[in-house]
Amino acid sequence: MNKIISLEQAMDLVHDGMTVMIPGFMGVGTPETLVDGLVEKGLQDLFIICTDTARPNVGIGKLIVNGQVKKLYASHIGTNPETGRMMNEGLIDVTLIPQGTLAERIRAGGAGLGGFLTPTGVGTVVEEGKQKIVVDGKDYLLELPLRADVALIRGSKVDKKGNIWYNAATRNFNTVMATAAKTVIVEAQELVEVGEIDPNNVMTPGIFVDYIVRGNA
Amino acid sequence: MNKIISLEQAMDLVHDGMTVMIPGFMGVGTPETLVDGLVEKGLQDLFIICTDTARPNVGIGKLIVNGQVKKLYASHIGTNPETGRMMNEGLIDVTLIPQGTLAERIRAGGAGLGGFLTPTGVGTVVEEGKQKIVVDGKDYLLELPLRADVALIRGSKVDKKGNIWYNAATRNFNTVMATAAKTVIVEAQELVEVGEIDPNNVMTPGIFVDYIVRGNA
Amino acid sequence: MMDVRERIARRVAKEFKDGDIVNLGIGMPTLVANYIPEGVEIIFQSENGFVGMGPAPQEGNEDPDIVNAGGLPVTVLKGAAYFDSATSFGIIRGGHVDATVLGALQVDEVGNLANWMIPGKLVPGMGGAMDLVVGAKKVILAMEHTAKGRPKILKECTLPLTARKEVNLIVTEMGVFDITPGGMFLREIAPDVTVEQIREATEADFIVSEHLKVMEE
Amino acid sequence: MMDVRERIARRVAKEFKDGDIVNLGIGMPTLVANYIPEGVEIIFQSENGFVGMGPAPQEGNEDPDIVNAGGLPVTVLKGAAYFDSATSFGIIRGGHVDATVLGALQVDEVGNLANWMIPGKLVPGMGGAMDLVVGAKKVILAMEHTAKGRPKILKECTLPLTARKEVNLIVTEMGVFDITPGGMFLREIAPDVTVEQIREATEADFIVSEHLKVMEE
Repeated sequence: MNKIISLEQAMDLVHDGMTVMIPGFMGVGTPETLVDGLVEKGLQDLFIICTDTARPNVGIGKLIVNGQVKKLYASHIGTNPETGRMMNEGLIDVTLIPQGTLAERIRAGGAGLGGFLTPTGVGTVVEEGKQKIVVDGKDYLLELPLRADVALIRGSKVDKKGNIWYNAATRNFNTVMATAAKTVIVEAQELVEVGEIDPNNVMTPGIFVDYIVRGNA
Repeated sequence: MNKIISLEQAMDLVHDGMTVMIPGFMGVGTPETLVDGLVEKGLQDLFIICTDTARPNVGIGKLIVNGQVKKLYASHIGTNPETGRMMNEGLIDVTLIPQGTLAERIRAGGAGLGGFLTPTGVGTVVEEGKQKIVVDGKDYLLELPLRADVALIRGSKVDKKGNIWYNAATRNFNTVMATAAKTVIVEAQELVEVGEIDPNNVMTPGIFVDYIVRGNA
Repeated sequence: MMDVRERIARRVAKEFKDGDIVNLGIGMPTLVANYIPEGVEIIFQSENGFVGMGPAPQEGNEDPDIVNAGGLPVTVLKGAAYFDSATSFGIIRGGHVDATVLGALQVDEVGNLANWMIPGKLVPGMGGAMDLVVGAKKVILAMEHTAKGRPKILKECTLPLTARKEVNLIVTEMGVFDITPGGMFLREIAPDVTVEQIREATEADFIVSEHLKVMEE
Repeated sequence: MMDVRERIARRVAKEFKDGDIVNLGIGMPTLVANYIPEGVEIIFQSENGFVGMGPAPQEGNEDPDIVNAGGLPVTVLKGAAYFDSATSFGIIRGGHVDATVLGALQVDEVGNLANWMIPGKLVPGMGGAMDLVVGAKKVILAMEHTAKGRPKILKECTLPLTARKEVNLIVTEMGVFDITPGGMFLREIAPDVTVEQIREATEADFIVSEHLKVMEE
């Protein structure tokens, strides 16, 4: 089972209108090569799930500026003024989600859970339209799972079976997103032989990974 | 902040009637030194949360045989005939919980969630007394978080700040239990200096660990 | 005629396709690993915390930290990955396991399964079975057709259920049955039995497939 | 008189005790790290995925994989640990962070906080703030007392809330307030102001503590 494909082959798997999860915190941990592939292909009407839209010339920011994003779930858009401008002009449909809730909703999507109860957002606009459930006298919001058509992942070290090790703060949303999409494509910063990553230290088991693309970084 | 204490000091922290989480799968990953401490101290009326009761002379099995357990949450008791016998004679109050639900309830307890929705157990005796919630036309059970007074953890490598690395299949319930108790005591199979575990490969950050006891194994 | 258990295990082993992630229950299902056809690479998941399980070690080479879900010593293959129980059951519940093979006390014609307790007699607990049956993409039962001459494939299960309507395939020494929303179909028949003999040994109503074949060995 | 921001940061830094796990928000709260008293060891959590955050690196030594929650390069100390976003917010929501320090647009006398949006003007998103305010054991606001001469400490917040009744302590350049179920108390007063001046700059009703002290510097 060869999982290694070219960037072009990877881009053949993503289509207009798809829901795409992209990890990264202000671009750190974002698969830049794959994002550049989306930009170059000029895909339209994407529904992007990410924690922030980075900066205009970084990571997911590039998709925003290029007008490829129709719908966005994110926790923070403040570092990319273009996202706010396009939201205000009605060009992007933005839903803001608390960062912890976003991570947990994606995890739930990957773990087969129907949802979870969180205290985050109770008594704020975040609770609008959500079921409130009382447990032990405390209010919680029922938050629902998220899944995507495609997740674009960025591994610091990836072996040829797709086992991934993430360096430092690049892990962020990579691990949960790798579990929650129909097709998972990982950009390997460093591609290594099977066995080079200690099975104890694998952070995303290769069973979650469908395809591997060599990164440029 | 010195976290290293003796077994005797550790046992001073556990009292009759407490709720104690003990990890391990058929004894693998169970802190045997700490369990032996509980046996030796002869604590009574313990409420033990674990996935199985191992065998009569192994791990949690020793507490069962010694008559120290009043209440038990577990997913499997079949490998220790004493547990079943004492349950049938009304000596231990046993609640059986699907293994995945048990892991997730403990995780929820440690992660500040009020509960989660799982499809596991729908249409079985497991659903008795639980709220059923329909999401997208599918039935789920609302399962509630679990927390304990004390968690007894077993680390393969532990540094002096309490950062833990687990070897092979010993990880099982250790990671979630280390997040879900008021007092967390880890038995270090190997005690190492701070910095010897790569920060990337720490599996339980030291912030979760209150005390470290040297293991005999 | 070959041993009944071997015949069942051999036939189940033919259900997988290259690259499948498979969880084998304890007992007869474990034997399936011995009969995987050449050229088919299966990744075995062990719910106590890893993928990439290999065969039992040679005597004297057992690693106490590596056991399978039955608590027996095993090995891991190159490219394996370890994880904790919350992740393991996220993999299972989240539909990332292609097939699970389990034994049964009873199964009925709509795919209800009972395999975890006999009230008043045997209460080992469900362990991970409820999560596996609900979460795996395909649920395969590897079971003897009758118990002490009495049918185990029933019109309706009488023992407490493991899960409702989740069984997809039943393999016994007499034949192979598909369970579909349209009913239960006899798809293959062992070379040494007749449909009439199967009807006698089966309480459930089943439809003989138009494409009935001789059971592969 | 020292710089207003320095005064606030210095005072906040005195709130911690040895071993505390602290999350600092972006902006003024970040300055607090510079004034931790000697002999007090604080473990800083960065919600994008680690504990054990150190100071900014020397120019030229930046590691692109290590940034703080503001996206700026930082270092990690010996004994640090990295994790993913689901774990990070498990730590936050689960009450494992002793204190979080944040800025505020508005706060009111029952401890409601608004710090994430100004409708029609500024909608950066809540990022991790909602989880932090709900989850941290102690919520400390580090804020200037007024904005363009207008009170920010109100009878009731008018902007969309970040969380309800979660703020415990407010530190401004004029004084220190405790928010308790019994009301809001002025606990310390800056050496260069009077209670009367604070009343004028504060819309909220507050009680002057019987033990009013001069604000530490």
